[in-house]
Amino acid sequence: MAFGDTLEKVDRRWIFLVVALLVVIPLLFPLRLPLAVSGPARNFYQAVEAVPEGSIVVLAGDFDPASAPELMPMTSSAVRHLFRKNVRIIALELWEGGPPLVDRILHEIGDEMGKKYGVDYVNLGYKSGREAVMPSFGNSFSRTFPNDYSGTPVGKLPLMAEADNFTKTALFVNISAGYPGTKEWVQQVQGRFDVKMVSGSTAVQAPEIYPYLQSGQVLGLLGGMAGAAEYEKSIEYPGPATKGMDAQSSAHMFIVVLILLGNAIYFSRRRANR
Amino acid sequence: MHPSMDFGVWVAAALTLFIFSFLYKDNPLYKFAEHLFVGVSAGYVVVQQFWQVLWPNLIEPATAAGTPDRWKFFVGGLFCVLLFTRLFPAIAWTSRYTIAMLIGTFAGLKVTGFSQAEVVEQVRATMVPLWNAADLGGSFNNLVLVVGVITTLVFFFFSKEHKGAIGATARVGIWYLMISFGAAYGFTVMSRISLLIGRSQFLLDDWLGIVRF
Amino acid sequence: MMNLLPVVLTAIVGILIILSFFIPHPIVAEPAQVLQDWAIVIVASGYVLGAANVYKINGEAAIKQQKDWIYKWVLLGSMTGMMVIGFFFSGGTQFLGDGSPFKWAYDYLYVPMQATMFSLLAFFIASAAFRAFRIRTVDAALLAVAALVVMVGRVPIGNLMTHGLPESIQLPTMANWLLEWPQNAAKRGIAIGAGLGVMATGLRIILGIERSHMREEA
Amino acid sequence: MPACVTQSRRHPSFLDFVPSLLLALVLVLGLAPPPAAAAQDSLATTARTLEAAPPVAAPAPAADVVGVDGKNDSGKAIELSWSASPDEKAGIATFTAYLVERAASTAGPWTRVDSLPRGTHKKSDTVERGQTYVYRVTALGPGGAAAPAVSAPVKAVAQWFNTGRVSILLAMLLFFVLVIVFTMRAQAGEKLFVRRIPGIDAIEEAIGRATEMGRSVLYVPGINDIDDIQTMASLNILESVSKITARYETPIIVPCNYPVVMTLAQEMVKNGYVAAGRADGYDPDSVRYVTTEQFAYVAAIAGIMLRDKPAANIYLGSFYAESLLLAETGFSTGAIQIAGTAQVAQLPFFVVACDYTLIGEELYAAGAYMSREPRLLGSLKGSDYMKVAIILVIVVGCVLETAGVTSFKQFFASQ
Repeated sequence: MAFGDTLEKVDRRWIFLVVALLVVIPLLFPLRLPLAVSGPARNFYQAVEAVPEGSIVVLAGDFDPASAPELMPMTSSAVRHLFRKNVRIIALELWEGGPPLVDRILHEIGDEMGKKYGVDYVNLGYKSGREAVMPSFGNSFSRTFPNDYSGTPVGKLPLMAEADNFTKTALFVNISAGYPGTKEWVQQVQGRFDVKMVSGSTAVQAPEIYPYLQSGQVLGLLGGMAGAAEYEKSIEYPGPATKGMDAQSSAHMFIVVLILLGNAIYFSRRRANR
Repeated sequence: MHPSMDFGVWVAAALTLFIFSFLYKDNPLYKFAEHLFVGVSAGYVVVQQFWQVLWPNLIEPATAAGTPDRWKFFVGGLFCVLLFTRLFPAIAWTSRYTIAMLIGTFAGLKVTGFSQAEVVEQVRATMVPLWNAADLGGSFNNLVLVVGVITTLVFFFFSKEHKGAIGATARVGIWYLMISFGAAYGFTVMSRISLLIGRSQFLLDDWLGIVRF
Repeated sequence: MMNLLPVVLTAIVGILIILSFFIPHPIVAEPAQVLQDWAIVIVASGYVLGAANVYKINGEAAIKQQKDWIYKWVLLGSMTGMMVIGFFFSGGTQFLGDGSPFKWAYDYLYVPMQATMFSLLAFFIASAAFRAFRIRTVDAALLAVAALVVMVGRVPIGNLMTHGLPESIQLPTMANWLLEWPQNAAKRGIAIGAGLGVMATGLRIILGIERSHMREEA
Repeated sequence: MPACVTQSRRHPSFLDFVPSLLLALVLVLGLAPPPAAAAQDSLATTARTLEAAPPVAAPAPAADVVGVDGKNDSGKAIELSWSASPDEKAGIATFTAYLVERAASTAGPWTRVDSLPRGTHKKSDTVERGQTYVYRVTALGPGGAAAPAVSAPVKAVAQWFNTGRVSILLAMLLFFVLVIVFTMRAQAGEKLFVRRIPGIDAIEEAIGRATEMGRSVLYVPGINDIDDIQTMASLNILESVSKITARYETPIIVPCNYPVVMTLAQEMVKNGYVAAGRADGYDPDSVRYVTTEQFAYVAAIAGIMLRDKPAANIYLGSFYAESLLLAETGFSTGAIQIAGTAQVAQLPFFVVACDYTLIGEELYAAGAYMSREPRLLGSLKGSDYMKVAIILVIVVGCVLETAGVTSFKQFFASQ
């Protein structure tokens, strides 16, 4: 078992190096492996697709840079999808680290698609208070967010005159990295105000959202970067998530190999000891 | 290759590499970046809370003359001020009123939120038809769901020893739990790898300009 | 008395918030709304208080020249710097506008460092997969199988590997089935249990028999 | 606009309808906020036909406009419904949309509420509480407006109970009663049974092995402050664990990442030593404050593992991403590892690398079981009986659903 021993005692920095290479090389030389769209992602797409043209959608981007690679592509795709359908967006953020990320997406895609701030979209910015913000926001958007992201009173934004609560909106899109996020929105707002809701979650959080899918509390789910790539495919606008899928595949395969190899060594050692 | 001409991008790239250097071993560059990060984020949060929360939701309405029900903002402000007495041990006890109010608010919100979304709604959604001759696949899936929910609940039942029928049921519950942990493991791996992909995309695209993402 | 009043306050506030869920009438709903308005600004103040504590703890370490004291100065300096530019040199409520120095610090300091810190976990998870993932029991074997199916089945390579097979035994189909039915069932069981746990804790807090949160700093 | 002119000539009370006619004009020109996709399409088609086609008649009017106070709200909504204009059916070109207006009385003035496409016969309107409104619905078409249908006066009032939440209220009350009853029984000294938890049983065995090997025991109480109930559960267990280490005379190391947690942990360990009759064996330095920084805390614990090589590592409490780092390092030193957390996302890493894992609620149960605190036991027992009730409800619900009876499940639907 000399080989196994050597392998087992290998400095873990070698593993680190291989991980780095397996991520970087596919990014440099993409294979463009074929992607299949899963049920929950298809449902997400269809829920957005079903929003009537001209209506208003609330988008809560509850994340920060730590999960940006997973959640920014989803946010971009959702904004693009909604703008394409001439749906107007009211955005808000409950994580202190992320508001500028969401704001950048809104303005970049808004400018690209000829949308006007205050009329076609509004970014209400950040509020602390976690669960306390949610029902409060559901009761009155303007009471909870008297000013927008850059301090403009919401009374001066024409879009905000059209909707002050969820009865005037067609869908609630939540992009969520954890607490507070999709779970809390479901608990505090979805049932209480009878809101149609979809969720884009980090992969870590995604398994916990499945019970809400089957129950209909959440209509669709994008899980992690793979979910983001599936959505990019659905709206036919491939972006960074799609381009990351080869690297994701190779790194996953490496971890599978590591688990199997680690156990092969372990079991052969156990047999030898017997 | 078109390396970035933006000074900020070079700073960001350098800090990224400083932090990655921890993988080789702990070193002063990593320590520097770690502490810089804690400092920057602590400072960032204070400014953020002030301009986006305290200013529009407390200070502005409390100081503007025409605000309806201004007393509400004064009382709210008083609760905030009381919180800061925690910095001064002699009067720190007054912060208890603020904490008491906050805890009461959150306890109330969580009780109703969880009872609706996590208990009643989940129980309702588990009541599914178990036999439909026209849709055997769907019936089987429903059965898998119902058995899983019930056996998992039995596993988390603490008033009887796990022996006999209860033990066997709880055993099935553990299998379900293990499958769900396996799925969680797979998804966690996915998340972590994605974060590294994001950083690699930054280094290769924004900084070095080797490929465009 | 000093100890009883806050407990009574918690009880009144908690009950009012619960009642507002069932009673839409403004006599209950409006005070509950005011409490939530206050909670928002109190939580914000909590963040500021937390920053004051960061000053206190790291300031002591820096002044007394404890271990790594030089880095503590880096921490204190960068924190102060952020606050100074955020409060005075970035246009007030426009502090996150394009071109403000505060936004620059956000884009080129905060974002890359936070993102990189968390991306380190990609490496650690790989190392742990090799060195600390042992299939010693049936339970662990089930966990491993589900993990492998999901890891391969949720990315394009799983799609490629089983492309030619009938759809029902392709890896993505299997991974999605696992997620949507058995793992979902277990998660729901956990959610119901956790939901009861939170409700019980909430009840104890409102009844005043759970008071661990009332302790002050040592 | 020839259509409007025709309309005005034929209609006797033209002046009444100037506002709606203007609106129709605006609608046809496409200047109004888009009502909805379908309406826009039909309007566009109408506009096109108008240019060529001869004037058409106004649509037949809508009828039976009924406004009712919105249910279960604070008096802010009126639910409006009406029956369709006979001309609404597809294929009849005279209809384009419904115009909904409201006023304080039939005398006006009328303000526009919304305009709705064909197929929509209801509208929820946000209003002032306690004020009386009348509504009118006018069918619009290229040939002009039909006679409006007017509702009876209606007023929105606040309700005292949200009837959509009865099932939640019942579930909550049942559960609260169970918890309170069991808490009282526990307080009265009744011995409430809690099942064995394998991970907890294994702790003594692990400490025994550490004693044989002459090594220490490492106890990590999680990385959250005491406001997390998991930390409290862990500290309760720590007291019992330190009782055992005191008996075996084996050193215990408790690294903490919050000052308050450290103070409490010291108290707990001391209590354990006193209870074991070995107060002299208690070493205050065994409980240490390390740092609140997540990764620095983990690095410090990993250092302890590699240097002191404890023979048993116990991780109980709340853990985040550091779980896998702890479990991996501990695994590599060959220690017996016992872990427990209610952070579901971290459990997989503990399950694969540790000898025993307390899953979710098992951590709370262990805390209640070991401390025998009535408040914890009461909640645990209350939850247990609630689970039995839930299982019964699910079984009954499934049987009825299978038999095609849906009213039982319906009862649990909430809003």
